[in-house]
Amino acid sequence: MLDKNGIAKRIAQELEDGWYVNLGIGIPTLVANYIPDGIDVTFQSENGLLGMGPFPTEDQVDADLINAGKQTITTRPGSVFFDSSTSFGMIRAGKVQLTVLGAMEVDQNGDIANWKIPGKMVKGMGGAMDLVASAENIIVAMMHTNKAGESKLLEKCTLPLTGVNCITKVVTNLALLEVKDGAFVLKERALGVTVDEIKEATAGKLIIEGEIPEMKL
Amino acid sequence: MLDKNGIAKRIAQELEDGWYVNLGIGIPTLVANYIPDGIDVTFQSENGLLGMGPFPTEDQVDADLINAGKQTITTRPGSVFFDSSTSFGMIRAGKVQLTVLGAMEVDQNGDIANWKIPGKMVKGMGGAMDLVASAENIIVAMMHTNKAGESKLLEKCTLPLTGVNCITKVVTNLALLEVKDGAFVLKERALGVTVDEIKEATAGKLIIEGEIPEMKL
Amino acid sequence: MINKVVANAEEAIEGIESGMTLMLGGFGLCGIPEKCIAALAAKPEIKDLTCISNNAGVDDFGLGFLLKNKQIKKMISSYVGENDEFERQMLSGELEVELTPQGTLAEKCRAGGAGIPAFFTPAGYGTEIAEGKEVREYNGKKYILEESFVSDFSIVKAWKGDTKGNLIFKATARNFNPIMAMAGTITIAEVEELVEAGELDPNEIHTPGIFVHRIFEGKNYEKRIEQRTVRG
Amino acid sequence: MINKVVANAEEAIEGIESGMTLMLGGFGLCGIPEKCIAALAAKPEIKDLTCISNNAGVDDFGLGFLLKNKQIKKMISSYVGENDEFERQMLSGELEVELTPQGTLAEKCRAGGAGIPAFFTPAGYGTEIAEGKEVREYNGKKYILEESFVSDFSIVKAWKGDTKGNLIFKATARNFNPIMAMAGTITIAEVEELVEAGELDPNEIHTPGIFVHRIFEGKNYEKRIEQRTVRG
Repeated sequence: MLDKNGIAKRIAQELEDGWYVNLGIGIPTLVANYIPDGIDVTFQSENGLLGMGPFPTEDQVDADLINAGKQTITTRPGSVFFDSSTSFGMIRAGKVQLTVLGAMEVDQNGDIANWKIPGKMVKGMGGAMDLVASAENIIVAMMHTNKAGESKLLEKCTLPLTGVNCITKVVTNLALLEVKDGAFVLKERALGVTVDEIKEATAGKLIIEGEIPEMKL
Repeated sequence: MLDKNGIAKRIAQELEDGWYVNLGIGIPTLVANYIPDGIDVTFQSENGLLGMGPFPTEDQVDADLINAGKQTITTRPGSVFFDSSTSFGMIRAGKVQLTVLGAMEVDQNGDIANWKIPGKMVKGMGGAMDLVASAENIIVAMMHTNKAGESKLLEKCTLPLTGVNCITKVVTNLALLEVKDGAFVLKERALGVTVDEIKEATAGKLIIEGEIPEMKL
Repeated sequence: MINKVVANAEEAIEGIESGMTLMLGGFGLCGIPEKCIAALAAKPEIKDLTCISNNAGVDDFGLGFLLKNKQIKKMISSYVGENDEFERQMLSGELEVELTPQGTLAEKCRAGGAGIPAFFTPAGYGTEIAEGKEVREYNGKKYILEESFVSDFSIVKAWKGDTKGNLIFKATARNFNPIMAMAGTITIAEVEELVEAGELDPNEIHTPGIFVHRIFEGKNYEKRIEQRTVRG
Repeated sequence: MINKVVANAEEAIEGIESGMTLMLGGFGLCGIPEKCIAALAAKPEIKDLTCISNNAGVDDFGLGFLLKNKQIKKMISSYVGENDEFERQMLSGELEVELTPQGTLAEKCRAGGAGIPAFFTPAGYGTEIAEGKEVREYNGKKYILEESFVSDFSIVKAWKGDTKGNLIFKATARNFNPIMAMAGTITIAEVEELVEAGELDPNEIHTPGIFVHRIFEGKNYEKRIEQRTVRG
């Protein structure tokens, strides 16, 4: 079973040299801590920055330099600032190679729900709807089940959708799955997790072909 | 009767302090030479400049600094460069207060034709269609008649249109006319030109109300 | 000669009336026009405002001041957390909220400021955002038709500006400011440093002065940080 | 590690094939990618190109080289004068020409590069440009629906660039370059000065490097002037 850092670490293995990547708030943010050696990845922050660096030291803090989570940050050499329409221009045009997002639910058709729970205070979708409607490569990082122990990998999302047919992969505390042809295809098990446990925790259609290897972190 | 400089001079009297102005190629360009004292006008060049100045001296010539007529130019203090989409953004959004254009024909509905003669080599509309479709205040600067002596102020344009219902004023070698409610309204006569001469040279509906004053240049 | 320079925020906001639509730049509290917001809060008789702003401030800063005064009738935003008074007014029905995907919000401002009344975007297709909107397919992908925004007043904050209204923004404080500046019937810019025309490099200006109608230098910017995050 | 820097124009244009759609920056001869155009002209086997460019060069410079070689099947431009060979090929039917209002051309590139497949614009309403296009009224004004452009390769010219592909343009040589850079499936940038990542101020960059896939420094730019106009 993986913790949040483990999920981030596994997703980081998907990164390829030269990619531009947008990381959502929560677990996705942690991915930046595990970039494999020898590859160069540029992080996009949709509030108007390419080339996001780590958090600042006390004396580097600049109120005019924040990420999409409104946290103070720094830049890396070769970074660039731009306005919000240019930022979402590059997102919509598919220039960002990978988007990593959290989710409340995903389903076997690649639909995702992560912005609204009816009856609860709705804070808004921020840039999530633009990101999921635009990116060709979207990985969801989340726990396999919710606090009540119910599966978050469904046949059909029950919550209001953020986007449709858009999720390509899901990495949870239990497994790595691809979303393909109306099903979750199990690709890897987390350390010490059995296929039966994953079956148990997955409500949507699950495809298990051959031996499922354990993740290497 | 006015020459080209006279037409430009009369149009320059229409300028108001603080206006942004786009001048087309030909007679309109001359308007920049007659800005009334005490007012500040900023010229927009649709290839990406606000704050166009006069032609350069030999040693100021810069291949990277041209106007929409592809002539080398200079800038004034407070000028700014931008890309072509921003340039036409400000034009379409109506931020340019006055556009001055040449024309082959205009008609009493405010339609204008100035880009194409069937059967002749067509060079293109450049930015003219965007300008006439966008500006709220468009003055046409042209000769009242063509080389064959035929009126260029028509009931209906015969040449392919550049834009419809868009011309607000016409200044010719003979007169200043407003285009209003489907007619040319005669406002001023050029020096030494009679109302009858203007009537004679105007094919479209012409409205003459009261005494028509002579232009003051 | 026409002078775009005004003395202060009070003078800059003259003409803003109840019922108007305002655009306000900023992302979270970064790059917000804090002087003009304070000046508006000092005139609680200006009410029923529709505010287009990516966020709605916090309880005791930014648009939170206007919310506390109940000067805002409707917010058009992409994300509105971090504000208890906002939540209270929204749940009680006092405040109307129109949530818009962030990229669509940005494009609606940019399009409005570029004379484009409507455009197709993929964001929100298949979701409740698309309800009642026209759907069209291009190259096998579905898009929805969105209409653009213009404001009665756009209020932006820049780092440097000149007397012609040209603006330069700093770092991520740029965000929505340039595109909202484009979309204002009247655009007000407050800047940290106001210089004479000619002192800014024409190649380095982010917002051409043609989009800016009033400008002033604000003093003592607080620039509050919402999530001060540092490493050890 | 991935390296966007290529040695020269020959290397930069690798992969451009007959039948492709290219965008080429520049206004007249100002800001055109003269090195890449020369490299393309040196490969006359690349034919049937569709070129999106505001203008079509002159007889002996810029796109005129490709026209002379009959490498261009179709031009999409707003203004195509100043070129005898162009006129000859167009009148004889060898060359197809699609004339587009300049602002619409610019917006089609910008929209394509921003993932917006179509938009409404007033330019050309009531003219032959609007024939067959959808008309819609917004706020009492008529607009036509235009579809955006993307290219197989966009070729742009900048003043300065860095190894990450970030670009800065000079004066009015900016023109169509930044928006065409956005709309390229592959975008090639030739620059007068190439520096290391980190040497350009991130606040002063016009084109973010994400839009640029290949970059090189060109030597000895001719920068021909079309209308050298001086005052006494």
